[in-house]
Amino acid sequence: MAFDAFSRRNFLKTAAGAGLVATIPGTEVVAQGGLKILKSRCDQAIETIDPGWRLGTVDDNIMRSVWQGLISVVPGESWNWEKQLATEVVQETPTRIRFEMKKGVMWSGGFGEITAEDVKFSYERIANPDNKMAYRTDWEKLDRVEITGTHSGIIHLKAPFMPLWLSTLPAGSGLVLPKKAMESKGITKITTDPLAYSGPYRIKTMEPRRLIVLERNPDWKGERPAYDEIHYIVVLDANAAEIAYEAGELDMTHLPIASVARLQKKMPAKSKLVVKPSLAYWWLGMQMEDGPFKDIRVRQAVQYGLDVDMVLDAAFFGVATRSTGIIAPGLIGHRPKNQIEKPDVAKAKQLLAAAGFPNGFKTDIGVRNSAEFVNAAQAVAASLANIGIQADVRTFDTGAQKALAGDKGGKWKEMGLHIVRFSMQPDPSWATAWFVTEQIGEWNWERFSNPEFDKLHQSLTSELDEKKRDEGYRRMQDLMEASGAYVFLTHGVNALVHRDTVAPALSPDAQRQFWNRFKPA
Amino acid sequence: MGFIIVVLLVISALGADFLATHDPFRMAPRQRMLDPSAEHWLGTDQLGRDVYSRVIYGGRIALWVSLTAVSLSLIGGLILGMLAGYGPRWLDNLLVLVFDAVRSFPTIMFALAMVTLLGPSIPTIITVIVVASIPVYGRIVRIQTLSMKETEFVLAERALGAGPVRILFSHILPNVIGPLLILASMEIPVVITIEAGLSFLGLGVRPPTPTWGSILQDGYQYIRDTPWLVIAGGLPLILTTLGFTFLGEALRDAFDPKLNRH
Amino acid sequence: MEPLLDIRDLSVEFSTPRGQVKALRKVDLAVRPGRIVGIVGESGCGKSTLVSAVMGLLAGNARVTSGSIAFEGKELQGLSEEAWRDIRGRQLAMVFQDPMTSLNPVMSIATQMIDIQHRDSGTRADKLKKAISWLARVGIADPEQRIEDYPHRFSGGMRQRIAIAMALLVNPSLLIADEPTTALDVTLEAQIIHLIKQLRAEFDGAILFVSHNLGLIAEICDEVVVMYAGEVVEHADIRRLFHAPSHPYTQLLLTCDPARIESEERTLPTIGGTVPDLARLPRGCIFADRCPSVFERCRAEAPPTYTIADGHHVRCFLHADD
Amino acid sequence: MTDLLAIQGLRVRFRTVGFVRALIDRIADPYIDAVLDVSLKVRRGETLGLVGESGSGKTTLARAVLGLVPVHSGSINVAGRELVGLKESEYRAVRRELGMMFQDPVASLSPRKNVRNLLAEPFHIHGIRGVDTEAEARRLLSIVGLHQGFLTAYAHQLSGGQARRVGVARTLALKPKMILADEPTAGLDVSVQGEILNLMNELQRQFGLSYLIVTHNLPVIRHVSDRLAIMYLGRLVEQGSTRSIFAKPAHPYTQALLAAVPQPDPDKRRDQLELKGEIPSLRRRPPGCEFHTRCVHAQARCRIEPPGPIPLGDGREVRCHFPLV
Repeated sequence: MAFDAFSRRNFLKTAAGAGLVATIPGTEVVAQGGLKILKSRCDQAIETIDPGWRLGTVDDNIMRSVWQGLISVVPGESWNWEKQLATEVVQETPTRIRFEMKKGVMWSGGFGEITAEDVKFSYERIANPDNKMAYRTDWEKLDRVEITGTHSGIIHLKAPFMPLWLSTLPAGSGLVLPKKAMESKGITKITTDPLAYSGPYRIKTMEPRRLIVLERNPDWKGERPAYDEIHYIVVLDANAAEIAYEAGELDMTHLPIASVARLQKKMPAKSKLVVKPSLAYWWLGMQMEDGPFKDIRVRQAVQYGLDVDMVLDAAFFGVATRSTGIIAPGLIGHRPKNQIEKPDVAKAKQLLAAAGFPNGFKTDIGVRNSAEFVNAAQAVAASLANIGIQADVRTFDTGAQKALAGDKGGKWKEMGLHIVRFSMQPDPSWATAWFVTEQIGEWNWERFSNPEFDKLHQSLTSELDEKKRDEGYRRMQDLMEASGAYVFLTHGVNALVHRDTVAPALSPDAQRQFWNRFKPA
Repeated sequence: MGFIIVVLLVISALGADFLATHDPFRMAPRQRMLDPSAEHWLGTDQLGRDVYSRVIYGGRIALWVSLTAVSLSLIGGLILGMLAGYGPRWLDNLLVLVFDAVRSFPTIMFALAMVTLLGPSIPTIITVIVVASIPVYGRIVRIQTLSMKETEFVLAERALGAGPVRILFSHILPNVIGPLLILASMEIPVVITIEAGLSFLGLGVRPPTPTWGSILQDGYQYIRDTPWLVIAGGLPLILTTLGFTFLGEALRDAFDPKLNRH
Repeated sequence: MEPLLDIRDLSVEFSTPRGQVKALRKVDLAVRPGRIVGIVGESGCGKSTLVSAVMGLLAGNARVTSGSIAFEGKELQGLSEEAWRDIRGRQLAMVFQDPMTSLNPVMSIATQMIDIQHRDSGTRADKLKKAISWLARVGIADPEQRIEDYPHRFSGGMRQRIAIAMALLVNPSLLIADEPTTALDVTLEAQIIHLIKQLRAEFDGAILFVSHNLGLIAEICDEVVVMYAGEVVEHADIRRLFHAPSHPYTQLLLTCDPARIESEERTLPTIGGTVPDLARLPRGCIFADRCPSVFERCRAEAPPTYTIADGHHVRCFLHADD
Repeated sequence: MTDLLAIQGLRVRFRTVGFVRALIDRIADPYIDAVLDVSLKVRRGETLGLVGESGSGKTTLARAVLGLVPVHSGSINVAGRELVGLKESEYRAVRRELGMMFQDPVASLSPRKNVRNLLAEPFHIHGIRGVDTEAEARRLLSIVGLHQGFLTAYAHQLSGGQARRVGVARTLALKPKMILADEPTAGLDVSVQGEILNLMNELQRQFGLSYLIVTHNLPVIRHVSDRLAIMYLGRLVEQGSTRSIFAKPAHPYTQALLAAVPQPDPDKRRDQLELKGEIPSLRRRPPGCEFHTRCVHAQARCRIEPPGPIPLGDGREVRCHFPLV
């Protein structure tokens, strides 16, 4: 994957240059036989499209269609960004980013022009720790946004913050919200009504558990989208989605890994399969504060005892390869290899015996209630049975698992093992953020706490030297592995199938959809 | 017919260790989703496990869960129902209120709540089913007891000096137990289905323990890859339901005093 | 006069696990217009089966093996269900033992009484008026108001009055009253009997009055049919039956009735023995085993019906001429 | 002869609506009096007939004696022992001495027990050991005139008369001093009626039993009872010897009851109706004499003043301002 160009130098270069693509006027796509409609599958119900509270890619897809940011990720093979509301974004110093905005871009609904006020409002609300937003880390280094003119301003950082260019400004947390609309309606948290539009589409129908229909925003001045309407149809079940696709109810859908193997053998007619390495990461985690896994020898026994290849083969049908950490290949901080590369059952048994468990023990392995996870858990359980650890699979809804693992009252002790997948933005700090001490009781389910790790996480976000960042993040993953609490499994793949009459515009990991750039093929 | 199916089910459950051809837990990822063959009679699942062996072991779970749950709820329903029907008025009111409260809760919602609270496991399922079905039995027993309580023969027994325990166990119980056993045999497949349903939803017996519900769930998940999993998980469920329903009907005929009057 | 209901040689059998139960055997019964004919007999004598046969409501396991039932000169057997309904709703009406079972508990009296006239032309108001007038005639006070009530608002006696009103509403030519007072107290029974007698003046149809109570039969019937174990053993004018009973069973039945015993004797007369099993009939007379006057012939052959006076028929060899 | 059963001022009340319902509907008195101010006596070896229409409280009275319904006030004395206020457990001993025959002969036998078990049960209930229950069962059957083959029969296989006999046998098992019989001939054919009544008479002679027979069947009670007690709306309106009451009823209600019995003689048809209207609801007891709403002799006084029991001599008593004798 062409990711090598993704360096700081390139960023600065791009930032200084003009955002060419955005300014090219669009060629008209003539609607044939009425409206041109794109039907895509939405794999979960929409709960909120607030950038500070977004839950996943699906909300992200909608958000980026109804609003604009200063800059935005560009669909394609490599991680690049382009200017949207901005005419100029310049990193003048490591802590000072100056921006100029287009003039005359209006909010829908009579809320006036989009100004630097909106930018200030949108970024500072996420950064404000009092608001306790889920994505506050995206803006944790923000000092303030200084307004220097109606359409210009300066983003002041407390410290240099490299993820800004990769996972904050061009992503959801960089979107600009309608300040006036929100304030006039007294709304501090957006649910499913954008209040005012600035993006290429606006919401025609919003039935969060069934269907979201986007139609053209008549005020949109940019390139005219090829599709008149986007139907984002909620189909939770992957099988149902595949059937819907085959029946013509969907033009595209993401696929579970099991289907990739099958589709690779036999494609449906007039379809194309897209399989891209995912940025996400899967791992087997051990809760290291209580129970048998308190003993590092037990954790190491698992690290040695687990046959990861077998697990991957079973759960991912041989489609995914083993990962070396939590940072995917191509990103800064990717580790070339694991410390423990091959399973060693004898050593694992020896470690267990030394820890006082010559006959093994019983524990629970918690996973999300979906086929891939349950298969992985069963495979892990089968593999661990070889060293005498008897792991019962417990399945959860996503929320329930976090509630248990993050329980303040000590319920987390119930769970010894868990298999988790975290999604990822293209900056390494996005992966490490969840494993700092502060995250214990939140997302750090292993309850891993390492001062060096915490310090590195803090300092590396401000580190300008790319090489130092690279080394630092590798070190952090070494620390994780050395703690014994982690067995890195895979990054998985993102797969989707689409009609050959559609030319999709996707993020490099094929995760995000850029609907206004989709074209009929 | 029903009896034969039930007997076969019991035999297969008891003799699972001999009847199974493979270790139901043993994975062979490379051998995944094979069609039925001489080696794997019902093929293999997505993890390469032998489906036939899993179905056999699944029957054991199904039977164990359903028999335990049904007998516990039967006993509970019997005791509570007789208490409500024969005990003091306030106790009756209270128990009916509790019965109604429990019944007004959809079983699946109730199961979800309980599973969230206790975590998915066989005892949890049994608890859920028992709590959810005690009112079913309890209400029947209560109604029967209430109507029996006013019958002349109960009054006659009281007039002879019989105490409540004697009346309940010696006179009311024999009249209540018949319909109750019929109901119970009809409930067994319902319970098996609930267990399968919960397992299907991932709230039942924990993987990798084989149950028909989880086999069905796997089958559903990979129905586009192989139809055999759904057939293997669904067929025993259908047969068992049929078997117990027929058995229940046979029992009903046997218990019906109108049919064996002379 | 032509009989309104003419039953000839009627035999009915029930199929049961024990075999064929011969519930009715060679029953002859004629009801002439305007007459009240009583049917009396003990449990199991076939009263109910006979009534069911006349109403066309025999149970599924019953079969008519011989005979005919003619009503207004028309054979009832073999009628379509449609034709049966027409006859039941218009010419034949019935009052049952328990008025609660014959009234629909979830419909108001008005609805039920209007509904029963569905075959008549006329407006709803007319039908309601007719219903109210009938309620008044059977002695329901404030019929205009009470007609809107539901059955449970009435006492047992009132319900039976309503049931009678409903039966007579369609002006049937034959009313069958099947133990209409058994569920009632003696004072209410007297009232209902009184009512039936009163209504008789206005109602020109015939009544078939089924009862086990000889007192009631004596009270209102013109003639009586005595049944025993599925057979009509005696049929006579009311006075002849009570003053000159000619079948030994009738005689014993009358002797046993405590209401007829004037002496203060504590020991009451009884009829020894039990009713024969209708699935295993004896060869001879059905009453032979219990009969005090039994003789040889009775055990050898079944007696035919002898007519001993005008309208007085007895099935007993004691009256044989030969 | 001494009194075996003496009832004084007995009152039995039933709650008609629940507590909450009574509050909501503002029913000040949610009770009805099923039995009100009843005093009567049954002597040893005597038969008392308790006569009334349904709802008159006669069955309730019999059940109250057996402690099957709670007594509100008054006294029930059996062989010198006060029963009111006894605990359920203490009542069990009393029930050895008082047998009860219920209205429906078949339904009063436990349906899933055969006659052998039914007959042995009284001994088990009272924990009587050392009795050969099998022999007892056979003996009891022969007393009531049933052959031994019935030992294995179930209630539903018995005819009404046979079931009645088994019921009698059961009550006899514990050698009671008194039998309370609720409509002992209801539902039986005329011929069988006689057999049962004869049997009861015979047993009375043999064992010196007392009977309290509850019935609405006047022709029957005339032949079996020594004395009669007539109930109306829970109250005794008349009592006295059977012969004198049948000869000349003192209370208009008694008279009406007797007149209501149809005579099995076509020459004695009645054209007049003695008693009009229906028995009033217990919830709305008429003031004054409770019978005045239906009484052909009622006068102004009857509507206001409740009549007290007036002794007429020879043990006769009537509750009427204007007795007919």
